[in-house]
Amino acid sequence: MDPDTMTDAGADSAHRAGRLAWPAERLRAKALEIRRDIVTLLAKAQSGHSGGPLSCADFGTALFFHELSVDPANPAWPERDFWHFSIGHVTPVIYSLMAERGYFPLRDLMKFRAFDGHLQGHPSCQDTPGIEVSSGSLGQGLSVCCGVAMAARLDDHPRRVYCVMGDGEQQEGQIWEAAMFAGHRRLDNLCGIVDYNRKQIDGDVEDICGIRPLADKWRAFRWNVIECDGHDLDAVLAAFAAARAHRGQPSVILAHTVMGRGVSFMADDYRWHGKPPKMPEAEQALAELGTSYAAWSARLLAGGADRDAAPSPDGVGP
Amino acid sequence: MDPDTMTDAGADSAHRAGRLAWPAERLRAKALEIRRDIVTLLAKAQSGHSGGPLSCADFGTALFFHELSVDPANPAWPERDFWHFSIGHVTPVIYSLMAERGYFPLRDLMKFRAFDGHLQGHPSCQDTPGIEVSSGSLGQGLSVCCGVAMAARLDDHPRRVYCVMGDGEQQEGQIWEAAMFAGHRRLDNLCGIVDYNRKQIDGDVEDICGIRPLADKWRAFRWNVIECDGHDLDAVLAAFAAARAHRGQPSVILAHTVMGRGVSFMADDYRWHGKPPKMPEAEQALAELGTSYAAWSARLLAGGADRDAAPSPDGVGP
Amino acid sequence: MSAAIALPAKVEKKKTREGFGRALVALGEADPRIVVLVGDLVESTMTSFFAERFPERFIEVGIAEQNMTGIAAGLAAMGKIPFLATYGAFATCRAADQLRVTVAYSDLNVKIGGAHGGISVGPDGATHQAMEEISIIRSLPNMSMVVPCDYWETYKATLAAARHQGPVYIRFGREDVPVVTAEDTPFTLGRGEVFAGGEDLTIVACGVMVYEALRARATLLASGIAARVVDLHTLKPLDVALLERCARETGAIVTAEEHQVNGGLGGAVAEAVVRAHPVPMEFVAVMDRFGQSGKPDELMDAFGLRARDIVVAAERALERKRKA
Amino acid sequence: MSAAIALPAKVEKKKTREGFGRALVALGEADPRIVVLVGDLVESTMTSFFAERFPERFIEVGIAEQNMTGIAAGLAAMGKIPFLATYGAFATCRAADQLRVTVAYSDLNVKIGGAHGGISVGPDGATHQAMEEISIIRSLPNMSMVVPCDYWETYKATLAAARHQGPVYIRFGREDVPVVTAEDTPFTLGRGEVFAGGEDLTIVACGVMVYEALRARATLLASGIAARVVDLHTLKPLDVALLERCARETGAIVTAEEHQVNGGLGGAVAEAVVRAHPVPMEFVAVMDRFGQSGKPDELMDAFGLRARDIVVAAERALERKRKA
Ligand SMILES: Cc1ncc(C[n+]2csc(CCOP(=O)(O)OP(=O)(O)O)c2C)c(N)n1
Ligand SMILES: Cc1ncc(C[n+]2csc(CCOP(=O)(O)OP(=O)(O)O)c2C)c(N)n1
Ligand SMILES: [Mg+2]
Ligand SMILES: [Mg+2]
Repeated sequence: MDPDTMTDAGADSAHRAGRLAWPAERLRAKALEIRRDIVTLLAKAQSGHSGGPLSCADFGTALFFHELSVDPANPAWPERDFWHFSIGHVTPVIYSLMAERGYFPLRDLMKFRAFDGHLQGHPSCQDTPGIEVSSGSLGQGLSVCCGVAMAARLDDHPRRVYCVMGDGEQQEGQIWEAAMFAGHRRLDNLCGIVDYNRKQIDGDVEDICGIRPLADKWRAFRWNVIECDGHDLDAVLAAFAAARAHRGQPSVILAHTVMGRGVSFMADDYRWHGKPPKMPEAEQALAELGTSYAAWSARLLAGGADRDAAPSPDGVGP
Repeated sequence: MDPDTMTDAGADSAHRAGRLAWPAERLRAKALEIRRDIVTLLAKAQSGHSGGPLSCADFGTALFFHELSVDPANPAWPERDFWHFSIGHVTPVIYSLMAERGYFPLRDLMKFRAFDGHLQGHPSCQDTPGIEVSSGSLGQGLSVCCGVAMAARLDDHPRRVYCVMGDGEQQEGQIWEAAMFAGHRRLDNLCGIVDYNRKQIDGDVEDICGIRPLADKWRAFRWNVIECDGHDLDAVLAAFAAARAHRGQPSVILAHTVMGRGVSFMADDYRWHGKPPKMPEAEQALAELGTSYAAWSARLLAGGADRDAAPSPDGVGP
Repeated sequence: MSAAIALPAKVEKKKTREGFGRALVALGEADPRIVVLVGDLVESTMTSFFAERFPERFIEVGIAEQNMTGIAAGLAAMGKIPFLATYGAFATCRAADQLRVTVAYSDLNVKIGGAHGGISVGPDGATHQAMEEISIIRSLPNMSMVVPCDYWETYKATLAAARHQGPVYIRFGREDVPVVTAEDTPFTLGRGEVFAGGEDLTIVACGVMVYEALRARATLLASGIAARVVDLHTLKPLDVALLERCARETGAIVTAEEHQVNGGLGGAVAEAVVRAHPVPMEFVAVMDRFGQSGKPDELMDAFGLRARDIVVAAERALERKRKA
Repeated sequence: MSAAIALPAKVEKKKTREGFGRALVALGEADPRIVVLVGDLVESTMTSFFAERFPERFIEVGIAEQNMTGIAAGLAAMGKIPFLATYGAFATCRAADQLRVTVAYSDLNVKIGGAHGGISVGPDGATHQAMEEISIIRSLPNMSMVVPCDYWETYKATLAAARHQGPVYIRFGREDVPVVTAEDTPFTLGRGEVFAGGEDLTIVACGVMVYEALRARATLLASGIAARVVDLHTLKPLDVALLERCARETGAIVTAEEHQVNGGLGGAVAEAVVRAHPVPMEFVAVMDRFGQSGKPDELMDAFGLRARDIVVAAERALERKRKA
């Protein structure tokens, strides 16, 4: 990878630090763009996951464009919040969020999973600036986030830590090891988000190995549980605010979502967990999302970082 | 190992099948002998765990001498119930229960952990007749028991499956994978027993990584939870009966116990988790238990199987 | 004894994992003890055939590989013959302790199908490209391990695994790979097969690299070099006698595997060779680095896992043999 | 360059894990980034010294090795230098996937102390006698691995691990073992040390087997055989140059390790030797079987891990060297 490519975003935009704190309305518009990115990059790569990325798109946008304090031009900014997707397979939404937020140029999205790109099928911190820890084997991320939260506590640092998990992923025992640890240590700088889309590779989560009652589980592991509609951005913002305000326990947001949300023929269908749309399907999806492959891939290839994302200099909002 | 040694018990006793269903009073007397065995074999080996075996002694006796349908002379008896200690380190109580029940001669207990014995430090199914699956790495046993329970279901077999776990062991994520699976599959032929002695190697479970509220956890994983005083044999028998009667869910018995129970200077002290009593300590312990090392080791070395254990031929009690 | 395998004129390609999936159905029909478990990867592991045919003996465990391994052990303890399937990375690494203590130490009759072995997995990238299975499984006593080279060999390895008493690991890849063996090519668990004769050096390969080895042999033959090609499908137990014979008779060995170089096929062969008859060896393997995303072909090229890489290694080995 | 190590007249014995525990305290004093994690095994891993001295930088995780490994990764991602400790069986097998994906693939600065390596663990038996760590860790890219031979070497390896950027695994045993090195014996991560000269053959050993190798050398010397003894404390990266030199100069190699024979020290050396300069090798190791309960001495005898076993292997290797 050419390190110069990586810092384009920083080069042509003001130094961006801190939280954007965008209002819900603006987030909605951005989430639509994220969905267009996802479909476009998947159609280009002809490989990768559609369903989970689309269910994460709304709360993911809220996370990146409202909640997180980060500096995409300087991913190692010491004051940053820490975010991590334990579900590494949702790279389409992760990379879209990162590019739209300014971690790297939008055009890089068109090299998703390509041999000559830097966007691996699953997140790799050795390849992509801004990814801090690699993932792709399910169930490991919450432990990593516990470690980051412990480091913040050791350093008396105000960093907040966000961990996105899947609902199928809740079947991995390591999640419950980490949950027990975080509950025991009262890591209130830690916030989990479950993409509760009720689907996994082989079908319905409740058919395969039911995780219900999920809220009771987290409560029994001593977490503060917040449930919300993961596509309702007002609700998501309220959930983040509630998590931030809660003291003495880690919080988990059970974000009720729909797999494949935003594309009619993908919605709520587990068969879209792990495959990309073929080109005609992508065209239909992009039409539903108000654009076309030609138009949107041109936007991406045009490349630069998204100027809208520039915060006011004090880093607390647009 | 000489296979002949292994079948002594069978040779000099009637073919024993089925449940003993001893009453509580008789179990109390046997539990005292189990404790004497434990202290004696540990003193002889000068290696091994004292605390957990003593906390398991009472419910363990109820399990082996009341609840389980087994045929120690024929460990592979197709009609048997399946029992498994996921906490492999409590071999002193496992082997005592086995020997007293007739799986192998009592004298073998005096070769605990010895190079020329068949009683490994942790249970080994390749070495000890009656051990069905090896253990010693914590957290793995409940999964094994799920497999056994599934096999029974596939075969429409009335076998019941009992899995003894530790409370510190509840920190292992694999336990919760298995718990989720069993709850999902409604494995009501499965009964877990947690030796809830509130201690693990490094101290109090609640200090190290708290597992409370444990009953809520199991309930949230869709199990029927039964709590009892794990040293009160009437209560333990009632718990087993309740578990047997419960339909549509697996049951877990949270057996509240005291680590090291029965020996004054070991009781409730985590430092006795993993060490054997030195000889003077063993003498004191055995005095408290109403015998002496000389007397009890002589009983063990005298060797044969325990004749009291012979059930009536119909296998439903003495 | 061994069937000579010629490079097929027209290459038919098929997935090795399909051989696994088909064999499971055949096994299921013949033996009611066969049970199949999967960790939320029915299609990828091609256990779907079995699932459709024998839904009552198919257990979907969900995303919990440790638990799946333990459940399989429990089933085996009760006389079932469980085959579990997931990606190789998770079958080995995620459940290594369960394999060690519950399965291998207990010597239970558990069969493990590890899918997506090797870098040819392609765009999913490093986390999903299993390349440590041989090192891990070989280190566990009581385990057997097969890395079949094509559809038919996988099919036969799966049947053989069911016949064998004890734990067996079978590794298969993701992509279509050339079918080099036929339905009646001999297969015996624990024995390597000489697929093509030659006295100048031996190429010992497993998995998809067997086809590359046969291609390399053709190239070498054109420059007058006669390479013997051994399909060493069974990594454990190792066919030490065959390896010794090859070392003695050809005096140089090249190993070829889609696996980490440390402790893989090359390592296994090296251990045998230095004990029996030391000869120069060269290794074609993944050189102690993680994989990455890309098309399978791009990756096989970039990571040096092609017939031409075997040819270069063979020339180096021959050069060393001459000098020695 | 290498210090000559003589067999001590009076053998002082000390636990290698004590070297780990002491070094952690020294590191903790010098560097506030050092954090220590343990999985309910404070005394066994001798992290108790650190826990007492720096309770605020000591994290008791409980019985959850996967989680502990992930937490260490998170700490490392934030610039801490975490050392985690548990038994080697669980540090490797129970957390292999976490080591692979979260630690090694991310190349995070996590240090792993694996206690109770080898059969000399004694009465606890097979499950607690870790004997697969070398095979597993060597297969993971980016990892470094040290198997120190005594107290001082463990101490130095622990300091060196902290200085090295990237994941490092250190293996130590349970028992007191002879102290053969001194405080000032050179130690460089990645380099083997020639502890004793000789031209007839080389004994390459690690861990407690270094002492046995020195004893074997003395026995061999009495029959006029000059064996070189190499302390190959670092298994990864491997000191290939030194091994090549030994192969060339002595023409025969015996490896000695308290580890499974498949993919261990012997395997690593064999891989290097067949690539550089093939010579006859003999392996003193655990022959692909699980351990068992017994006294450490009984087990070392029964499993053939004694100086006398090295002597026999050396004689076999010499015989083969002569015939070759
Ligand atoms: C340890 C592990 N096991 C299996 C997989 C294969 N896998 C990738 S995604 C997935 C399903 C995840 O389900 P969920 O968390 O609900 O995500 P969603 O399908 O909703 O995107 C599986 C089984 C994996 N990546 N890691
Ligand atoms: C996977 C694993 N990690 C660590 C150990 C070491 N170990 C043996 S017993 C034990 C404590 C178990 O605590 P608990 O379940 O409460 O049993 P108790 O101490 O009450 O007997 C530990 C950590 C182990 N055997 N397996
Ligand atoms: Mg889902
Ligand atoms: Mg306890």
